[in-house]
Amino acid sequence: MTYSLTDTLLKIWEMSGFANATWQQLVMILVSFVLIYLAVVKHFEPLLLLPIAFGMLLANFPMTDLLAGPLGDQPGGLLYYIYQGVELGIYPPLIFLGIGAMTDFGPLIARPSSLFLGAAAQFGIYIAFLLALALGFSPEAAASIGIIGGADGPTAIWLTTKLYQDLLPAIAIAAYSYMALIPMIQPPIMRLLTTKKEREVKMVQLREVSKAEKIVFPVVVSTLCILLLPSVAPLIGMLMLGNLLRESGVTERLSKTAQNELMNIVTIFLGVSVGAKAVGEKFLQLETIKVIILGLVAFAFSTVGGLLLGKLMCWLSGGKVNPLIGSAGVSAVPMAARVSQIEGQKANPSNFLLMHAMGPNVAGVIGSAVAAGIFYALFGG
Amino acid sequence: MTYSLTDTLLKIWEMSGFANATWQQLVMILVSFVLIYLAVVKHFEPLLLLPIAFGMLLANFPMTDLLAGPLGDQPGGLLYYIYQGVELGIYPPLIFLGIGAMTDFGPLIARPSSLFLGAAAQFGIYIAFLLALALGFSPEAAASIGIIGGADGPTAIWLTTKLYQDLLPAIAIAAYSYMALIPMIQPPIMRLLTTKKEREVKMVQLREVSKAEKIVFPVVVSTLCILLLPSVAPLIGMLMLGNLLRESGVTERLSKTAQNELMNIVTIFLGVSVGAKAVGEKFLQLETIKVIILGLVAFAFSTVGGLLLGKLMCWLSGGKVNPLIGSAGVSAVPMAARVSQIEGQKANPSNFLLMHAMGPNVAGVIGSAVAAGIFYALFGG
Amino acid sequence: MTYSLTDTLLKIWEMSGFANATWQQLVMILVSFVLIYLAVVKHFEPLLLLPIAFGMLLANFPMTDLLAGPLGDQPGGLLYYIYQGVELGIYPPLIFLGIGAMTDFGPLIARPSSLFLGAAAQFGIYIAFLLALALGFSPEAAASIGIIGGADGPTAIWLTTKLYQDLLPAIAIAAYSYMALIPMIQPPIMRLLTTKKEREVKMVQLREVSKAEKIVFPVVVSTLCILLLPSVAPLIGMLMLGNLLRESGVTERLSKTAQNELMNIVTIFLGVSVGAKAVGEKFLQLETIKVIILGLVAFAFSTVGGLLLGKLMCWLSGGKVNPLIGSAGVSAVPMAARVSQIEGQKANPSNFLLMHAMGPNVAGVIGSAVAAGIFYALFGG
Amino acid sequence: MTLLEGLQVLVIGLGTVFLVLIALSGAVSLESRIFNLFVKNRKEAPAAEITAKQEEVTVINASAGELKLINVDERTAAMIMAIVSDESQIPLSELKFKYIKALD
Amino acid sequence: MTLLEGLQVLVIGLGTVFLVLIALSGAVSLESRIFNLFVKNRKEAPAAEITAKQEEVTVINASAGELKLINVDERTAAMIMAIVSDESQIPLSELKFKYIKALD
Amino acid sequence: MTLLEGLQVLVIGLGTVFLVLIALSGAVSLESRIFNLFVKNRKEAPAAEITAKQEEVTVINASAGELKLINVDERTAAMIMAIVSDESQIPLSELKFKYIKALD
Ligand code: NA
Ligand code: NA
Ligand code: NA
Repeated sequence: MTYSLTDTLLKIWEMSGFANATWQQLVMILVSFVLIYLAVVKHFEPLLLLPIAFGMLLANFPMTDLLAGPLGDQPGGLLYYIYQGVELGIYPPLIFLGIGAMTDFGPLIARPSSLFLGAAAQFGIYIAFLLALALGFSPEAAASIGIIGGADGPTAIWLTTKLYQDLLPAIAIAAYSYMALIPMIQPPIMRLLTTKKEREVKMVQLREVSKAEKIVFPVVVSTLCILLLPSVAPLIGMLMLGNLLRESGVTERLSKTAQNELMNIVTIFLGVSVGAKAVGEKFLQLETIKVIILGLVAFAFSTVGGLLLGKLMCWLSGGKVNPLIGSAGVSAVPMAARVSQIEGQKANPSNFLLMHAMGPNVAGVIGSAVAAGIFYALFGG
Repeated sequence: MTYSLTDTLLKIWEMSGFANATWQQLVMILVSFVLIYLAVVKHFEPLLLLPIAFGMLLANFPMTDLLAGPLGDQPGGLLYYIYQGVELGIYPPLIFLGIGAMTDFGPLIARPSSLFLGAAAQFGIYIAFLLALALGFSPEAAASIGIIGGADGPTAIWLTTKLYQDLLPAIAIAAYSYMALIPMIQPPIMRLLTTKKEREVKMVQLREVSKAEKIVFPVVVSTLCILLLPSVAPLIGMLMLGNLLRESGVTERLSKTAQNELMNIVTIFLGVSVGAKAVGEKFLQLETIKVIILGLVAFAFSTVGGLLLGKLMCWLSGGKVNPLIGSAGVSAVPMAARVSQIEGQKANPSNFLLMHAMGPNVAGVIGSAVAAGIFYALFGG
Repeated sequence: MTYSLTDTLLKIWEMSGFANATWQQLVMILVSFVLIYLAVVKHFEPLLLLPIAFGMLLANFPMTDLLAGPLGDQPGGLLYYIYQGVELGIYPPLIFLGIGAMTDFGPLIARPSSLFLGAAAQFGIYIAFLLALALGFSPEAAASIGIIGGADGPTAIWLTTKLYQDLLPAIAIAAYSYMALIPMIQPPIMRLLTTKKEREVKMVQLREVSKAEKIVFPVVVSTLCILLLPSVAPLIGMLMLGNLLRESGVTERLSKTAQNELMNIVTIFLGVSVGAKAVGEKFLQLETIKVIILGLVAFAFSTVGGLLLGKLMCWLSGGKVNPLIGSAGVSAVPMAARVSQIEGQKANPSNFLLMHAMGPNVAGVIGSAVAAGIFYALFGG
Repeated sequence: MTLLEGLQVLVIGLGTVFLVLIALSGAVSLESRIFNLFVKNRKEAPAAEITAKQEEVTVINASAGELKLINVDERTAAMIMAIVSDESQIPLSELKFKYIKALD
Repeated sequence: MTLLEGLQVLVIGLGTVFLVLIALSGAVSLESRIFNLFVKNRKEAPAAEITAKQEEVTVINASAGELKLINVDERTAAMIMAIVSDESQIPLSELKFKYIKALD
Repeated sequence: MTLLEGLQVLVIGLGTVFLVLIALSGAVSLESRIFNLFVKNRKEAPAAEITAKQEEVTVINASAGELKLINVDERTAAMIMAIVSDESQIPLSELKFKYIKALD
């Protein structure tokens, strides 16, 4: 090996990103800049989109070997190891553990019929699935695309990892972006599908929920859901464990760590490594555009599903249910519930729907986890 | 593959827990409910019993594959991965790191003879070991059962993982349950073995311990213990590292993380995955009943051991040592020390034994770790 | 197997550390005591030196198997698993994530010429490299030794793990010790190389840096650095991700976890496992002494490099730059900047160089990461 | 997979989601009803509880207290209790400490 | 393993636990005694320290304080100092803040 | 590797470090200049700020004292010193801060 000046400089240049960048990588770097902009300036779910965008940036610099697996004696790249938590399906359930520890299911317990809305608002999942099939995607890919309509990042990531990893970054980015865009996506649909009179409906106050009910709730939900649909165990199980740690009142320190430090650590790792899968050659495909469009369709039809059942419940209850709370069933907690609140108040300034929308809202988390479990049972393994 | 309605519904039903549950699984689900009840309502060491109970619940839902190892391309189940930290012996030492960072060994340093009581109160370990042998258990199983008498969860889990994993959940549950039951197990034995006069003994105040002594203590203990008994290194080493981080005064941020977030994360993982080992077919055996009974025997005889040496020290010191502090030597920090306090005060309302009992109490942690190290040296590897 | 009393006691003795200690192990235990003393009493970078020293202590107790890899069914030792994060190059980038989240690059952005000083102060790296070559070290070892002059612990550990693991503990200890000794190493050199008049130079106040500039900065730095030098991606990438999480203002919870709990956990693991590599037979070599001497040379010449360019900048700017800020370019944040401040004030009591020295100081972190990347590109893989 | 099959997946999938969530809804309602029964039975419960409380107090009087230590180590707590007892000239057996909590 | 062997394990095991913990007890006692020696040699040390303290105090008097901020950010601390100074009509140069600590 | 080759590594290595950091310096300057363009368009806001800054400058220039900053960034520290000085009407040259320390 000779270390002549020119040779070495040449070697360094030849191994630099400038000499090796493909156009796809350069485009992806620009895309990551746009995502960073959206996360930081437009506040698009920054907690996940910022790490995703940065992961995408890192993964598209040429020659870094960040994603390379181990080779003989040589260990793998940093993002290869961090990605293992995604690959092995570990991070999304841990995020759900934190979400469970952060979620108050009280409004849902006070009005169990919220769960119907949380079911109806999964409608978009299946519409998008069908359209994806029609566009030529495989069933596995179509299911992964459809799950965007669940409006739940960890669920979407979990299912896609199991069924069709190639689409992981596109689906994750679409899911989180549309969650951030809920305040723009939902209101037009809400106004289109409901009458002013419906939107003006005031709902009776929710009853008080006892501590005991809240403690038993996670046990009941996990038992019933997982018995009915075993494939849903990692998601619902961890969600409900987190909720039990929260509500039991005797494990506060575990609950706090689950919803703060553990969740933050996992969020950083999950975001960066999901973003890192958005390597140029795979991401810059027509498929990605399709995914992004189908994702929007999924969100829209999930909103529609929730609203339509809301209208039905309004009618059946003799006008006691405001259909606007139906759209909150898509989950996207708590954004979608806030949208219901805002639209309700626009129709009737003294209307206060937030608490009523929180029921369907948290039901939607369970709903999309169940939908993911069904897809996994049908197409996984 | 056809997706006819009835076929698919049938498939979903056939794969559901309802169609596949064994009676053992159903019993275990009920057992887990009981444990959740004990943890939440009866406050049985909820920080660990609640995760254990929930892990047991999850693991006994049929068809979830949560514990399945990786198979070819297919990654393993969530609890399989989380369990690795138990399997590889990583979690218990990390818990000890946190315990070390939380423990003030001052009372032990002020009265080093506390260590004798911490030794005597391991008596039950060996009695239970002997009885287990007599009941036909292998030496490895008997040692794992005996260590319940150490009244130290992480130590018991660590040793059992090394010697006889089949008994892990039974032993862990017994250890934590009896630790919670210390206020019921110990007082009758204490009153039986001591005279009222002995229980009335007031002890002279402990001397002040300097900061320097506290800093040197973990170094001395780890050096001496690990040189004498190398197998004890992971437990004593981490316990003392945690204590050094605490007492050094220059690594406060590390000490805080060790005793809070790191410990909480590990506690959740440890609990859930230990509980997950309680799969019906293995747990619902006569052996489990035996373990639970032997565990109680172990606790009782450890209490006896500590009390008897306490009485001896009372006699030798001419009545300066209250034998009630002996029972605190079982560890179960700080529950056992509080029991000594309460019993002492019942005999003599102006008696304040808490600080005096803390010495044997923390000595008991070292004592049972040493006992575990001896068992591992004899039967491990 | 017979369990006769004498046989078993003999067995325990034969397996004890007392019966098996080599002189090297005993010496290393003493060395670890000295390091603990330096960390606790002399405050030598205790956050890392204390875990390193304790790891060294643990690893040199005989017969513990703490570092043993898995063998057949038998899992490996605790420190073997904790060490994987070093072996696979995971911990140092995570530490950099935390450092990035803690670092304010404002002073560097306000005066980009600080970066020149951050480059010049890597001079010692190459001097030490050259001397190490002259002393017969291989290029890989020489590069690892040289990087001590970068005055950055994680960078040094990262590069050494990639190039020449045998020297890891010596290099890590030297790096952290000399960082703690910066207030003793630098001042004599500073006074030797600068005139009183130079040291008296007051610098104009730095301009205000906008939030937007601070947000764009990590993106710019990572893009440019990693495109130029892909091998630097794990270090610079994570450093800049941490900084982006900090400055973006929308991911505060991630930034806080990155700089606190995550960093503390990794620091404990990194310290203990790096220290654990200091096993007697390997550490007690002439090479270690050489490393320690060369490390001092590296620090000294890095200081010289920074100061000389500082003098040049002083001269070129017509006396507007105080050359004392050059020595801060070695990094060792924020110690070296404080030394600049103190020396400046000794020369002129109204001189306030701290903010001006922070620019080169943080530039030095980037500078040594780049130097490490170059070494890795030349000798790695 | 044909579109027809896809449609079946839609029907089955959404149907199952509804089934599961309706089942859940039933279970939660049932749970609430059961708890409400208990609450009704315990209409006097508060009263009973108060009695229990008083008994507890008595017990505490005889035993110097069921003491919750929150973020306080026992040494400090013991010291505090001793000091308070000493300062107030009340024997420890007659002092009730509900909890000792560190502000930190 | 026969019960007799088990009994031997009991004797050896408990014996070793005692041996190790008695050794520890000795070591800890020794450690304490060594430290006590130091302390005795330093009987004047406290005095010296006090002198040092007083000098420090003087310095502090002239310099508005050695300030420890515990769980307080600097902005808040500055505000507190300013407020206290203002409220008390004592110039900051004559105020001594030992530490400012957040109760949370 | 011969020493001559080593010398080449020195030249190349240090040269590349300089190249990369000079490039960075250019990029950061460029970035700042672009942002300044934006800022100029938004003129009035900075004006007030600059005034404040200048006071700070004066104050700091007059300041003395050896200051330890522990977990505090220097900018914040400078601000605190300025605020305290300003609020208390004591020139910084007469205020001595021993250290400013943030615990988290
Ligand atoms: Na949903
Ligand atoms: Na014990
Ligand atoms: Na450096």
